[in-house]
This record gives sequence, C-alpha cells and structure tokens, in this order.
Amino acid sequence: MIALLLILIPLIFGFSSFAIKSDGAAKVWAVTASVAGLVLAIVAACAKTDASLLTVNYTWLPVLGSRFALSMDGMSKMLVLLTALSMCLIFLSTFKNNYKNARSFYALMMLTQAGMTGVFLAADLLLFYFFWELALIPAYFLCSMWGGERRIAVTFKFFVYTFLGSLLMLVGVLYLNYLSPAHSFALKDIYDLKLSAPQQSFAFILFFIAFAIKMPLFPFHTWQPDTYEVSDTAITMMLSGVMVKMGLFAVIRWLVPVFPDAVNQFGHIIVVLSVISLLYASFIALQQDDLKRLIAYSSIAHIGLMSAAIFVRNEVGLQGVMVQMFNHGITVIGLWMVADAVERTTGTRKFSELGGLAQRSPSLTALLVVLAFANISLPLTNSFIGEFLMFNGLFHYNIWVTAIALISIILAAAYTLRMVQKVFYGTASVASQNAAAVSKPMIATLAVVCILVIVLGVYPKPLIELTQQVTGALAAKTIF
Amino acid sequence: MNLVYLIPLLPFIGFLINGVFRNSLSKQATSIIGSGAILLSFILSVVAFFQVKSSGGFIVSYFDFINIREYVIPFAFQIDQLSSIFLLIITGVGFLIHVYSSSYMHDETPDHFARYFAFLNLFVFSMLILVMGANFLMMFIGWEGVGLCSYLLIGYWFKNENYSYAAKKAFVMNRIGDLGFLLAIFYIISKVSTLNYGLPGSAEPAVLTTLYTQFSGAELTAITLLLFLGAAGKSAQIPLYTWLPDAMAGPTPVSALIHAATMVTAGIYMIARSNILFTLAPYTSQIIAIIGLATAILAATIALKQNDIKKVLAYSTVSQLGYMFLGLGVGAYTGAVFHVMTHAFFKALLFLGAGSVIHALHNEQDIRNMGGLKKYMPVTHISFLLACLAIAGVPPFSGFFSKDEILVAAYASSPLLYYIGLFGSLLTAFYMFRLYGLTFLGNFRGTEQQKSHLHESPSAITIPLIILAVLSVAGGFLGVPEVFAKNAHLLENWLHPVFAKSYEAAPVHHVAHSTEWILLGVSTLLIIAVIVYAWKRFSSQTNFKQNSGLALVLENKWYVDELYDAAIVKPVNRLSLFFKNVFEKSVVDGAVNGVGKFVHYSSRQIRLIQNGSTGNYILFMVLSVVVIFLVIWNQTDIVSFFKKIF
Amino acid sequence: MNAIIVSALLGVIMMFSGIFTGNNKTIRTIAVFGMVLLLAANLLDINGYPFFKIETYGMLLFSKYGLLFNSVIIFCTLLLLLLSGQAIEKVGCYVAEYHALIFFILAGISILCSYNNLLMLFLGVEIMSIPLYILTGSEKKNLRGNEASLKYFLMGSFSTGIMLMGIALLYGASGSFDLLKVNETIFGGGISFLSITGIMFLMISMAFKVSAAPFHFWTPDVYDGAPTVFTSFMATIVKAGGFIAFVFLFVGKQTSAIYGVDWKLVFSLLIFATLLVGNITAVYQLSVKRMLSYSSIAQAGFMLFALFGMNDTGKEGLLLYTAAYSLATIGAFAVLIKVKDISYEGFNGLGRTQPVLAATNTVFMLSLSGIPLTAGFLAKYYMLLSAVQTGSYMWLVIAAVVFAAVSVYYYFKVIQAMYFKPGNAETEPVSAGFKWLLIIVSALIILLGIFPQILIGWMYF
Amino acid sequence: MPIQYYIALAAVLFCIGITGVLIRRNAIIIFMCIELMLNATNLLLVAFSKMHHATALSLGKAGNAGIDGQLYVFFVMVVAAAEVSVGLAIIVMMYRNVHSVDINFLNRLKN
Amino acid sequence: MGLTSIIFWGLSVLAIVGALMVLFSKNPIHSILWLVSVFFAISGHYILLNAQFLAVVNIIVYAGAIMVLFLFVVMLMNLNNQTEPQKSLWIKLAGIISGGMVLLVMISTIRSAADLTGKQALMNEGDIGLIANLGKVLFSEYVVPFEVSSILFLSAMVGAVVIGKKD
Repeated sequence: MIALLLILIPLIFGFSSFAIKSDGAAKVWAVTASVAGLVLAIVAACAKTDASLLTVNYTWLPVLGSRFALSMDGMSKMLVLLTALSMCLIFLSTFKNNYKNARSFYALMMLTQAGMTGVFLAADLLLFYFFWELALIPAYFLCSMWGGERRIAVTFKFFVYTFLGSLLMLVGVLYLNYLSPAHSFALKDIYDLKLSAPQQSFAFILFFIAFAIKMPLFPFHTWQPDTYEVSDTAITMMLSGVMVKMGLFAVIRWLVPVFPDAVNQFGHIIVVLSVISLLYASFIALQQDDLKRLIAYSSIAHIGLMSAAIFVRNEVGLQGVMVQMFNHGITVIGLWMVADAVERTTGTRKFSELGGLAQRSPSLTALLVVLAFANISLPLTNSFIGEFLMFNGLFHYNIWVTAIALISIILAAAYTLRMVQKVFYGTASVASQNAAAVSKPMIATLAVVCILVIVLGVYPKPLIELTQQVTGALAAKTIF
Repeated sequence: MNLVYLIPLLPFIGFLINGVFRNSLSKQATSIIGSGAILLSFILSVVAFFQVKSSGGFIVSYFDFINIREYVIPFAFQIDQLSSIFLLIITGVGFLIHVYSSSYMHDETPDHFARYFAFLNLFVFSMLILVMGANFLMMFIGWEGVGLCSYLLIGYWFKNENYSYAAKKAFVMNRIGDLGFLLAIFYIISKVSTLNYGLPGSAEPAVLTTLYTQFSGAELTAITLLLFLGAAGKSAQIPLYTWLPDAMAGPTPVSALIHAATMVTAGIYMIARSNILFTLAPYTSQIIAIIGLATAILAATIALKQNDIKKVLAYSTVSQLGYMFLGLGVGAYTGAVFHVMTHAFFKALLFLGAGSVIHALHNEQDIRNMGGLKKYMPVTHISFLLACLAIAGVPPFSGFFSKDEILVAAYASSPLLYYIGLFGSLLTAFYMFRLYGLTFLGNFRGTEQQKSHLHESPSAITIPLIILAVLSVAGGFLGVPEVFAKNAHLLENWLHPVFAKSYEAAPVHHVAHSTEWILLGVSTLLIIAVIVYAWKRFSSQTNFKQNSGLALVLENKWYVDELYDAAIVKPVNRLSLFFKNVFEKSVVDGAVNGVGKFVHYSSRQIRLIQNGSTGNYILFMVLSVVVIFLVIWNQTDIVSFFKKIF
Repeated sequence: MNAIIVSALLGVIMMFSGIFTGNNKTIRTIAVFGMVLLLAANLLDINGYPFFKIETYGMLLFSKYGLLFNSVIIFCTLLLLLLSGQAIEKVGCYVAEYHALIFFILAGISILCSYNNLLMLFLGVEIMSIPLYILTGSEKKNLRGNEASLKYFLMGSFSTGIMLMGIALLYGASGSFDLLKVNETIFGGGISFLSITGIMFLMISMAFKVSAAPFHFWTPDVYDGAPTVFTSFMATIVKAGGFIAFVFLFVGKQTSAIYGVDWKLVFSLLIFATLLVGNITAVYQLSVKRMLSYSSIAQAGFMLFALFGMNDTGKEGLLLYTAAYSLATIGAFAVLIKVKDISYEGFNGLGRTQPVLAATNTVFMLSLSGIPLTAGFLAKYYMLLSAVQTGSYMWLVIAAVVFAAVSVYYYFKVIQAMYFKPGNAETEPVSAGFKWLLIIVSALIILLGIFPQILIGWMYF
Repeated sequence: MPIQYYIALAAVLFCIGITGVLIRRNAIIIFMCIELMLNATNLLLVAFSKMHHATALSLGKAGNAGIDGQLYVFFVMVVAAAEVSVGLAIIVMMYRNVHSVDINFLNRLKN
Repeated sequence: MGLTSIIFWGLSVLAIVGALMVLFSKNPIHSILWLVSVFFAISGHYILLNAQFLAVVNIIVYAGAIMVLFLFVVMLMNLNNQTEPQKSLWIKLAGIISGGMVLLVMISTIRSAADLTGKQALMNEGDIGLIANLGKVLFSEYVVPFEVSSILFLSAMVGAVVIGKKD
C-alpha cells in the first residue's frame, strides 16, 4: 500500500498543482507533498519486509500479460528514499527562488518524481517501461521551459536521445515478452527466463543502450553536460541526483540478472567503456570553465565508476554501487545547490568571471568545501565507502584496470579543487564583489546535506544493511 | 581506557565549535578552545601512554565502519607502543604550536582566526585518527584527513591565488600516493579479507600479526611498493616531494606542525606500522633505502642555495624525511621512529623560530634581507641555534642520536649508503648554519623601517620555543645507543614489541662497537668542521651575487618543477583541452549532431522526390512495381542476405 | 449490413436536406444525429441486432472485428463532425452535399469492413474514393484544391487500373471472386505465378490507398491541397478504411510463405520505405498541415506492421492503432483548423493564448509520437509486438523504433512552438464546447493508453 | 484460342496504357490511357471467364461457370462511367481556373 | 488458321495499333478516335468470345457515352495540336522503358505460369455471355453489388453537381 502511495502522492499533488492559482501556494503545496513523500519513504525504508505493506499487484493489461505490480526491496527502498529526500531538498533549497509559472513548475517536478519512484518500484517490465517514460516527459517540459538560452535545442537533443534509447529498450521488452513462454512481464518470470546466448546478446544490447544513455556512459553522454548546463539548477538537481540513478538501477534490476551470459560476454567491453568514461570525463572536467558543466562531467565520471563496478560482477563492487547510488545523489545535489547559489548570487557560472567568493559568502564556501571533498570521496564523507567498495570490486576484477581507474581520484582532486579555487579563492572578481546574499533556506538545506554527507560517511551501516540482502541475492543469482 | 575516543574527539569538538561559531567567538575564546582541546588530548595521551606501559597495547572497537558479507572493517582504535609515541608527539607538539599560533596569528580577524584554529584542530583530529586507527582503512581515513587539512591550511590565505594553487598541488600530489595506498589496501583485503593490524604479540588473525604469512614474496613486494608509493606522497619523497616546499605558503605554525613535525611523518608511521611486510620484502626495502637516501641528498643540495627561510627548512625537512626512509629501508625501524620524534622537536622549533623571525620582520622571508638578529631576539636566537645543532647532528643534541642510529644501521647494511648519508648530513650542517649565519649573525641587512620594529616575540611564542628547545636538546637521551650504555635505548625497548616480528624475520646486523665508535667520531668531527666553516663564511656575508652554473641549478631546485610541468602537467592539460574542445565537440558530440544533421539533410533531399509532378509520381510508382516484382522473384537471395546481416 | 444501408440512406437524406433547408446549422445537426444513429445501428449490429436480413450470396461477411472497426471509424467521424463541422461550412456552399458525400464514403468503408468478394472490395474502394476526389476539390476557386483533386483523381484511377489487373489475374488463377474461394484456390494450391502477380498488383493498389511508400506520392500533395477538414477526414477515416480492406486481404491466412513467396520481405520493404519517407521528409516541413500529412504516411508505416505480422496481435493492434491515430489526428487537425497560421510559427505561444488547445494538442502529439500513457504508445507496442512475434526481421523492428525516435522530432516541434517559443498564436474564436470536446478526446486517448482492453476486449466478449 | 494470347494482348494494352500515362502531359489523354488500362483488364476478365467456362465444360458441370467474370466487367464499366463523370468534371473545373489541362502545371503542391 | 484466328489476330492488331496511336497522336481528337477504335476492337473480341452483352455495352457505354463525353470536353476546351503539351524526349523514353519493363514482368509471369498451359478460352460458344443468363445472375447473386453500385452513382452524381455547378 505504501508503495502505491509513494507514487500516488506526487502524482495527485502534481496534477492538482496545475490548478493552484497562486505561485506561493504552489510552492507550499509542493513542499508539503515532498515532506509527505519523505515521511512515507522513511516509513517504507524502516519497514520490515511485510508483503502487504510494500507490494501491490493489480490486474492491469490482461491482454498483454502485464500487471500493475510494485514491490520494494532494499534497493528500491533506498532509491525511493533518495528520490523523496532529493525532492525535499530541492524544494526547500529553492524555496526563495521565484519561477515563472511556478505551479506548472512544481507540478511537473512532482510528476517526474512520481515517474522516477515508479521506476524504482515496478516489478513488471512493461510497467517499468511506462514509468521510465513517465519520468522523462515531465522532465522534458521542465528542462525546456525553465533554463538558459539554448535550452530548447539542448533539451530536445536530450529528449530524443533518451527516447531513442527507451525505444530500443522497448524492442528488448517485446523480444523478452515474445521469448517468455507465459508471455508475462512479471519480474519473477523475467528472471526465470532461460535464454540462449544469441538471444541474450541481442536483447542485452538493446537494453544496455537505453540504460547507457540514461546513465550516461561514454560515448552516449553528450546530452548530459549540455542539458545540465542549460536547465534550471533545481531541475538539474533532480536529473543528476535521481534520474541518472534510474539507469544504474535498471542495469542492476533488469539487465544483469536477466542476461547473465551476455553480461559475461560483454562485461569486459563495458567495464573498459566505463573506465574510459570515468577517465575521459575527468580529463574534460579538468579544464572546464563552467561550474555546471564541471559538475556534470564529474557526475559522468562517477557514474562511469559505478557502471564499471556493476559489470565487474562481484558482490563487493555491487554493494559499493548500491551505497554510492544514494550517496552520489546526496553529494551531487549539494554541489548543484552550491552552483545554484553561486549563479543566483553572482549571475554567472564562468570561472573566468568568478573568484574570491569566499570573502563574500564564507558559509557557502565552507559548505562547498565539504561537498567538494565529498565529491573527491574523502574518507568520512559519504562517497568514500561506495568508492572504496567499488574500487575494491574492480580490484577483484583486474588490478591494472583498477590502477588506471584510480587515476581518476587524482584527476577528481585536481578538477574539484580547481573549481573551489577558481570560484571561491583568489581575489574577489567584480561579480563576486557584487554578489547578493545567499538565501537562508539554501544555506540551511546545504547544511543539512553536509550533515548527511558526514553522518553517512562516518556511519554508513544503515545504507549497507538496507541493500545487503539485495546485493547478496543478486550475487547469488548471477555471480559471477 | 574508555576515554581513548576522547583523544581525537576533543580536537574534533574544538573544530566544530570554532568552525560553527567562528563569527561569534572572540579570539581569546577561540585560542583557549583550540589549544585547550589539544591540551586535554595530550593529557589523555599521556594517560594512554601509561596504560600501554602498564598493560600493553589495546584495541577499542566502536562500530562497524564497513560491514559487508565479504569482510568487516571496524571503526576501531589501536593504542600500542608505536601509536602512543606518535600520540604524544602529535598532541604535545601540536599543543605547543597551538599556543604559539594564538599569538602568531593575532593579526587575523576573529572569524579567520577561528577558522585557522578550527582547521588546526581538525588536523590534529585527523592525525590522531591516522595513528590511532586499528586497521589500514582507519589509517587511510586519517591519511586523507590530514591531506585535507594540509590543503585547507596551505590555502589558508585564500585570497592569494598562488597559495591556493600550492594547496591544490599538495593535495593532488598526495593523491598520487593515495592511489598506491588504496591499491595496497585492496591487495591486502582481497587476499586476507581483513585490514586489522592486530596487537603486537596477539594471536588473533590480523594482517600484521598472523595473516601476513599468506602473502607470497611477489605479492609482498607489490603491496609494499604500493604502500611506499603512498608513503612517498605523504612524506615528500622522490618523485613526489615537490609539493612540500610549495606548501610553505601556509602560515608558519602550520608548516611547523604539519609540514615538518607530524603529517609528513605519516609515511614513516605507515611503514613502521607495517614493518613486517617490508622486512619480508627485501627488494622494496632496498628501493626505499635508495630513494630515501637520494631524496636526502637531492633536497640537501637544493637547500644549499635557497634564500627563503622557510624554503630552506622545507628542503631540510624533505632531506630529513629521506633519512628516515633510509632508516626504514635498512631495517632500523626504531631509528626511523626515533628520528621522527627528534625531528618533530627540532624541526618544529626551527619553523617556529623562523616564524618568530618572520613575525618580527613583518613577513620578510628572504634571508638575504636579514642578519644580525641575534641581539634583537635572544630567545629565538638561542633556541634556533640549539635546533641547528640538533639537526646538524652535533652530540649530544637529539639529532645526533637519531641520525647516527640510522647511519650506523645503513653502514651495517652497506658502507656505501653510510658514506653518502654522511655526505648528506654534512650538507645539512652546512646549509643549516648558512641559514643560521645569514639570519642571526652579522649585521641587519633589511630596511630601516623593519629595523625599527625589531623586537623579541611575545611569550606565547617564546615559551613554546623554549620547551621545544629543551626537548631538542634532551630528546636524544631517549635513545642512547648501546655503544654508550647498555639498555639505555629506552625507545628501542619500548617499541620492541611492535618490531619484534621483523627482528625475528631479519635480524638486524649490528656493527661492531669499535667500528661504531669510529663512525661516530669521524662524523662528529666532520660535522663540526663544516659548521665552523659555514659559521665563518656566512656570519659576515653582505653581498649576494647572482648565482651561476651549478649554483643556479640548485637555486632553481634542479628544475624539477619545470620538468614536471613540462612532462606531466602541461601534457595533461593539453590532453584535457583536446578532449574538451576537439574530441568531445567534434567526435563524440559531432557524431550525435551529425546524425541529426544527416536526418535533416536526407529530409531535404528526399522531399525533392516529391517534386509536384504527377508524371514523375506515376513513373516512380511504376518503377517501384517493377522493383517489387524483382524482389519477389529474387527473394531467396535477398532473405538470405538479410539473414547474413542480422 | 446496418451500417451500409443506414449510411446510404443518411447520405440520401443529407442530399435532400440541402433542398429543404438552407440553414447550415440545421444540416450539421442532422448530420451529427445521423452519425449517432449510424453508430447506434452499427453497435446494434455488433450486438446481434441486424435491422435487415439480406441474402448477400457471400458477397459480404460480417465479423465482429470488421464491425468493431467500423464502429471506431464511425465514432471518429462523429468526433470529426463535432470538432470540425463548422469548418465544412466554410469550404463551400454545398454543405448538405458534402455531408452526403461523407455518408457515402462511410457506406463504402462499411462495405470494406465486411467485404468477402473482390467485387465488393472494388466497389467499396471506389465508393470510398470517388466522393473523396470531389471533397478534395470542393474549394473550387482554390487552385491548390483543384490541383490536389486532379492529382488524386489521376493517380487514384491509375491505382484502380492496377487493382483491376490484379483482381483479373487472381480471377484467372482461381475462377472466382469470392475471397474464401480465392484463398482456398490460391493460398492452398501449388505455385501459380498468375496469382502471385495478381496479389502483387492488388497489394500495390492497396498500398496506394493506405499511402505506403513508394506509392505514397499523392498523399502529401493531396492532403496539403485539400480543405483542412477533409484532409483530417482523409488522413484518418479513409485511411482506416483502406487498412481494414488491406487487412482482410491478407491477415489471418497464415500466408507467410505461399508459393515460396516470402510476403514478409515485401511488406518489410514497404514498411521500411514508408517509415523512411514519412518520418524523414516530415522533419523538414515548415507547415504543420504538411507535416501531419507526412506523419500520416509515417503512421501508415506502423500500421502496415499488422499486415507484416499477419497474426491476431496485429489485428487487435490495428484496431487500437486506428483508434489512437484517428483520435489524435482528428484532434490535431481540429486545433490546426482553429489556428490562423498553419506553419510552425503559427503555433508559437499557443500555450499562453489558448492553454486548453495547447494542452490537448500536446496530448495528441504525444500520442502520435507514441509516448506511454497515451494510446499511441500501446498501439505502436501492439504493432511491434506482432512483428516480434513472427520471430524474424528484428532489423525492421529496430528500424521502426529508430524512425519513431525521428518522429519525435517533428511532433515535438509543435509542442516546442506552443510552449517554449515566444509568440502570440492567433486563433479563430473557440467555444467552450469545442474545448470540452477536445478534452474528452484527450481523455479518451489517455484512457485507451492505460486500459486498451476497453476497446480490444470488445473483440472477444 | 490459348488463354496466353489473351493475357498477352491484355498485358500489352495495359502496358501501353501505363506508358501513355507516363509519357503524356494532357490530363485528358492520361485519363484516356487509364480507361485503356481498364479495358485491357476487362478483356482479360472476359477471356478468363471463358477459360473457366471451358474448364467447367470439360469437367461436365458447365452451368453458369465463369459468368462472374463477365458480370465483373459489367460493374467495371459502371464504375468507369461514374469515374469518368467525376473525372471530367474535375478536369473541367481545373481548366476553368487555369485554362490548361497540362499536368506539368500542377506543381503548386510539392516537397 | 481458321476464321476465328484471323479475326482474333486482326482485332488484336487493330487494338494494339489503335492503342499506340492514342499515345502518339499529337491531336487529342485523334487520340480519342483511335481509342474508340480500340474499344471497337475489344468489343470485337467480346463477340469472338461470345460475350455479346458486354460487347454491346462496351460500344454503347464506352465507345458511345464515355468517349463522346471525352470528345465533348476536348472540343469544349478547344484542344488541338498546337496547344498539346509535349514531354521532353528523355521523360518519354523513361516512360516507355518503364512501361516496357512492366510488360516484361507480366509476360514473364504468363510464360512462367505452368497452370495455364493448355488452357483455352472458349471461342464462339458458351451462353454465359448472353443477356438472359447474365441478367438472372445479376439480379440474384449479384443483387447486393448491384444495389451498392447505386450508392456509387449517387455519389458520383452529387459529386458532379458539386464540382460542375456554377456557384
């Protein structure tokens, strides 16, 4: 029941938000919804496995063999929690921002949330596909309506790109359905499929491209920096904090267990691709001149590592990915908040025009430094555990790959600190001198994020315990 | 024993208070909180020390930091002989430097002052975690933590872009070492599924007590080399030493605490901690010895021609660290730790003294503009002189004992190492007294304005100087070699449990007492001779001509920075720019946009078929009819063709 | 049978209504009521209440599927009349006659929904086509309309000739026009080149009617030149009629390899060409109307999958596809008619000036591009499923989805114009009823997108 | 006569019709060519009708066998007549507006 | 070679020549007249095949009504040699080649059609083409299409009115 509510709340609040007349009320409405969602998500995360509470299974498309089935395991719980938390953080941190046509803005945000939550909960392949798209459409409108100059073209590229990916996945869905003797989409039945190697390879490629675009993985990533750059930062937070996790989640939930042979066959290529992604993005980030683009590339790098850790197929790496999915979400949202604050107070994101902001807003600087170090996964920040485990997983796979991948931690330090240096240190530029004060909710939310970063960095046990069972089950099924 | 957690926690609390309330606390409150926290830690460290003394080492486990099916890494502290020594050094020297800082940094505004103390406290916290951690991961946590604090403190004056660049450089270079450290950790954990050191003498399965036997020789070599890479990064060894001199951008007490006394010795701590692994990997040990020695000599040569007071000290630090590595490499673990300790005393003293000078001269750091400070700053002068004597290795100052222990061990390993090492210590004596001479002797060469303000520093500065001077002078007696007195090497005895396994695995070659006497005698004589020469030469030097030839190369640090810049930094940046501006735009995104453009282009072309002429339309239709018939009649071929492709 | 007779009668009534009343509104009201009546009659027929019991000697065969399909078509026509009825008045002064022609066309389509004889196929196609030539040219002073009409007529007659040749050859091979007998003879016997050629010709002419490439050339020009309301009619209802005729010729015969001929290959080439031409050419269009006509080609490419698959999924899917596509296209054209400038720029800022129009139009575009939660998605899904179920030709399925992604480009350009581009789109006055109707259509699209069984389930209850 | 002769004749006429459609520009002539195509099929249908009749005769159950073909021809003529009336009306309408029946002038709608 | 054959070949040649002349006459009037002659030839074939009813209908409807309508329209428009547009040679060539290819396709079909070998079209006999038989079948089995074709006529009529009537 909770599973259904988790989707329904943002859905209902979202649709009703269109009807709200005043922008301020819409804002409050959205915050209410997100808080309600967060509470529910926490309840769900804390709930012991109680089938009736966490699963839903209704008849939906009998003619096609699809059911409206939702279920929550540890990974779902964690990601739903991340979604709900992120939305809360986003709405709160941007509380002082005024969006034109705010009711639509909040409505679309909540609809996207509903879609993403659905993706994490779906226990039926077709339903999963539905939610996958449902998350995309409002995001498209969001990015196109609120953001920078080139947003229409850029967002469109993003949309077509991801949509193409999903369509290929649709072919894969169809193919699986065709091969499934019961013509069922249920997660369990899909897992039980016995596919021949060529069948697996074919379907695997179709699914993988979709997920690789979503994650995004080199060389399918070019939509991402552009989109992150031009869309409004609140939206970017959602895209980068939660939506890219959809790709990783999907790989873990729908790809690896279903096509073990294909994963075995293509795993090596994908690991290499992921490591390339990791290093390539890091290299590019090294000379970025735009705050948002830098964070975007950094995000690509992190995702590359996660993808690599999935495809090395061992439990340690997988556990790392699980933890990191949550933690990366938190960290990157924090970074975007900083980017938003910087852009809103100074009016620019270019390093060449920034500098010395530390004198103007020391609190922001302090919080940024925490997040920056979380971004380079310093121990005792939340990202460390995940990266540690992932690199460890990678190490099990191959020491040289690990060594090469580890170069990224150097590069990460270089570009992240360069960002800190260029934006906050040095002598104050004109833009910095004239910077407005950072809004109180922003600072407060950022502080919450930083506290989360530290707390989860010191005590990651809840996250590990939440996902341990899933990891174990998956490992038992597919290892590997 | 349950209070152990307070040792790191107190500085952390200090950090939090100073950090969060930096805008509301007065400077005095800040310094009291900052220093007080460290003092309490120190007291607790002393308590811990005596606990260890009375009942041996112990491990306190708090919670599972990482708990996955394959392994558990606890968040645990291990207080044993080695870590308790380091605790004392860190908190003790740390406290002194905090006190010193409260005066030294007095010109800062309260919020920056508080920030400074917060960082300093955070540093102590991290350093304590580093040495108290009961496993390699805990060490890594501290390892990175100190790196962070070093970054923050080097870039403390963030308005200066060069400083923040230096901070970044320090951090990034450390990261290169971390790469090795992490790989080593993975290596260990994937082999034995634990990272715990294990208490010396305990039989519980842990890496350093029992499980190390599971590694093959090659694996040990790999692990130790990787660990050494980490140590080289943190402890500024070739090839990763260049960050340390640049790190002098930070406030001088920071240089004293972090970049001389404590953090940079983390590498030594790490190797000393995992000594058994290194002992069992003779190949690595050799490399360490060679690199250590090479670093010692290289840094010493550079220090000869530096004119920045802090730079000289920085290179001196690098050089001394090289000695410590030499000691580790030849199996003189105690000697290395001993040198860490004495070095902490006299190098902290030197830096603080230098700070005092700089303070007095209003941020003048060039020794060519100093001179004759002897009469203006007596306390500073005396303590500085003592420290110089200590570092030069003049008996009976502390440096003499520790350095000679290393050199003698080196001799036991290979006389060649000793000779080179001795040459290095002669260089040390020379540049230290060059520094001393130029700074304190002769006549003041600075501006009149500076001269009018010359004064001895306040007591918050001088008292730590005095305490450290005492320690520098007397610290050596903790490790009096056997030559002088039997069983007088207290440190050796104290640390013996930690290194017991190593000694079992590879018994230390003891040099015959007679040989040792000769070595000591010769080295002492030579050093004194060099000191005298340097004293003479630099006490009255007034004109400084442009360097040329080798001197110029030395002044420019062998052009290593330039080499790195040309060989690594620039290519990386160029590669990055290439990726960003060319590859990403033209190739990756170009392909994506190319598809879009291609669709557009085909759209324009295909619609030309739709040219409006009915005749053409029908013609196309008729042709299509023909084509379709051809397809039907040749379908077998076509189908097999498609099957081949798909 | 109900539908054929009632629609023919209604056609006659409409003819005469023009004589008795000059009031367009009355005529329209009569037409709407007539359409409702027709729908009711057809629905009664489905439920087993035929009004007439006529011996057809196997000329017509009423299947539930055909009748259901017919109902969908009639329902869509009803919507078209309701949404764009006023636009018919603006075409010319023969409002009653136009309506009469529409009813006659529906009679033709009703025949196509139930024919069982190649003669009825021929008559049905002609009854459907000839009035269309006229409707296309109904704006007599409009040169574009004239041109479209003549082009349509010439090419249509040409395809009639081809179809007749095909039928003649089939007759030669089988000795009968009865579909069952034709099937029995030609699909059951040995290799007959005569019937292969016959079927090919028949197929080509049907491909022409449903505007499958490379026989699509008339479509963009005719759709562009015809009065928009009739374009809408042609693109949806008439196309659906063509498809149902096409489907009855091929589907359900398990004809995948008669005489060693792999029909899938031919259909796959047709589909590929259609998708290619439709989608790619639509990308560069500047006028929404012309874009929609290319889009109709592209959609036909997807509908052809029903023929490619030749299985029940394809049949079910075609029903859903027709409903989804017709609803969305009728809606889109209804909005287009209201907008003064039919180029993309004309839609700039519609989201602000006419939020309801823009929102519903968005739903239509989403459905056309096959976004989940709209009927368009499940329709495409069914089509692809029917292709996948054949177990081969995966390249075609992949090509289809790639083209679907391309289609997003031009459909979303409309959405972009409406919401993201600055501008003040001007529209004709829009009544509240019109808006509500649009909302109902969108709601239907979404409803079908979530619960397609409310339509497909009818086939089996 | 062997049926092949008739088929060949019909095919020739049919293809001449097609060729005519392709090579002429006058809409009326094109339309006439289409009528020629229809007539070719008519001829073919009648020939087939007689062929089937002959086959049935040889099997001894002639009856009305093959009559379908001739009736079909009848309907084709009916349809053709209707088509011609509409077609010529359209051509005339076109002629009234542009004073030409040249299909090459029909190029307002393109691309 | 019997009389039937001679007539067959004569009519065939007339039909083909006539058809070709339709194409190649410059003057539309001539084209129409040649087409009429083709229709006559085809009617001759019908008679040969003993399909008298169709032969007559063909002459009345096609050669008579339809072609006269054509003639009427052409004369109304006053089309002649001078106004007759000509396509370029290349287009003509392309058209002829395409038409020829379709012919090839069809001919090869016939040649490959094994089930046609030995099949004869019944000449000069068989009474299915007689009006009585046709009528009986038309109004029994074919009554539905017959009635349905009325819809076609109605719509064509309405259409002609809509198009042809002056506003």
